[in-house]
Amino acid sequence: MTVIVQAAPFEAALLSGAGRGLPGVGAVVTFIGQVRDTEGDLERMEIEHYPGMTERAIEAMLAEATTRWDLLDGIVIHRYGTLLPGEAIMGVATAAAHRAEAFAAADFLMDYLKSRAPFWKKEVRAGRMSWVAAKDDDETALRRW
Amino acid sequence: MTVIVQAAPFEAALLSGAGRGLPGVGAVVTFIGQVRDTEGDLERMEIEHYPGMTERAIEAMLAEATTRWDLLDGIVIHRYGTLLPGEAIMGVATAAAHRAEAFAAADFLMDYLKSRAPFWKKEVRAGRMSWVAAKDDDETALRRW
Amino acid sequence: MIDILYFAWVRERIGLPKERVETEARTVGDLVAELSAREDRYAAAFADLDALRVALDQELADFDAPLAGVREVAFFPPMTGG
Amino acid sequence: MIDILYFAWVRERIGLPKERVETEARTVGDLVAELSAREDRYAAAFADLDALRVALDQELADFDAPLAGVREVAFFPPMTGG
Repeated sequence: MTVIVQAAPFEAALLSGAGRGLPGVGAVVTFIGQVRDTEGDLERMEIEHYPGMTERAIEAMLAEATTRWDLLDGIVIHRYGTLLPGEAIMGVATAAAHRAEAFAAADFLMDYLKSRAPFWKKEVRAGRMSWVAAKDDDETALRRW
Repeated sequence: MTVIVQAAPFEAALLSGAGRGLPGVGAVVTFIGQVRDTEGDLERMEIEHYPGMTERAIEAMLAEATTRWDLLDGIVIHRYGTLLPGEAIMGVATAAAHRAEAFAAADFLMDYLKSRAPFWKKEVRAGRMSWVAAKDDDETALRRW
Repeated sequence: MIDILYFAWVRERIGLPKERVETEARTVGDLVAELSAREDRYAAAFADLDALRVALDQELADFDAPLAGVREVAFFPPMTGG
Repeated sequence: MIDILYFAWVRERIGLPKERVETEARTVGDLVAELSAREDRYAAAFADLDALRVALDQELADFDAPLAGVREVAFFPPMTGG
């Protein structure tokens, strides 16, 4: 299991390497979330986090996912700092014997990262900054698990 | 949209590049299925396919997924021929504005690839060959969609 | 003339991957009956139609589908891709 | 002595990321009341507790949680990771 919290960009290859060399792995799912510019006016995104708590929170999620879905490997990478449109914000990878487990665990991790990992996003559009509001949906999503 | 059917191994980077450069992409999901050797006696897997129909069937699935989940990009790679334990058999990538769409489309494509793409797997264990039987579950899974 | 393709254990049981046949069969079912009557290996391969799938011109079809205009018929077991 | 950390707009509203305070507050709620009484910027930041979350020693907690033994309290809006 690997947790990486960094300002620098990351390589997608880091995620697809999940479970490499483990003979029981039949399925590897990766997810990458990236900065969208739907309105065409997004200059950048600034992500703040809570060093220390971030790593602890993500490690706890990964441990929970590992137990619930028998993960053979799991990776979470999340960036902070300044990100430009098109850049990858974060990534998750899960490796399991079967597809259903790998998919469910990745989905679970994403739901938890959205509203239980201490990151806060701010968008800068046309020079104006605004904090991204949490969605009620994000909280509702946790009840699935 | 990209469909690749080949005997040669493929790079995971091919999948994670889905949707690259498209400003509307917020989520990229990839799935890689690989040869498992649970019993420790699998020598190799031999995959047969129906050239022509394979590509048509996969293109139809991708077109369906694209419409249903507003995919911005989709990639399916499937190998045939001889594969050794640990080798990647196939991969799927989906790129969409949001996470839920990318996950659902990848899941859908996997379900359809399992029982609607003309591939047949044969396992060679201790020198003995046997065709992998389709699971009733695979057929049931299609009813989800 | 129609091309008939066999895959996986159907191919192995019949002993060839492809053949071209002259047939008057109106449906897939008729064609199966015609082939089964030919030789034991065909009868063995087609013994349990529930264990078989058929594609007409590379599209999945039913065993009661008509063969009019069809150029390529393929018989195979349930697919195991993914 | 307790360390108090502020993040995102809570940090911006209060105007600092971290401070160390001497407090007798028994619960998070007591601490919030104490800080809010200090200055308007605190009162403004803590005006709507539904819009806030609190972590005690880096674990999410409730506003009625006791502070006994806690070394680090953090206040922030709902998280927007992922």
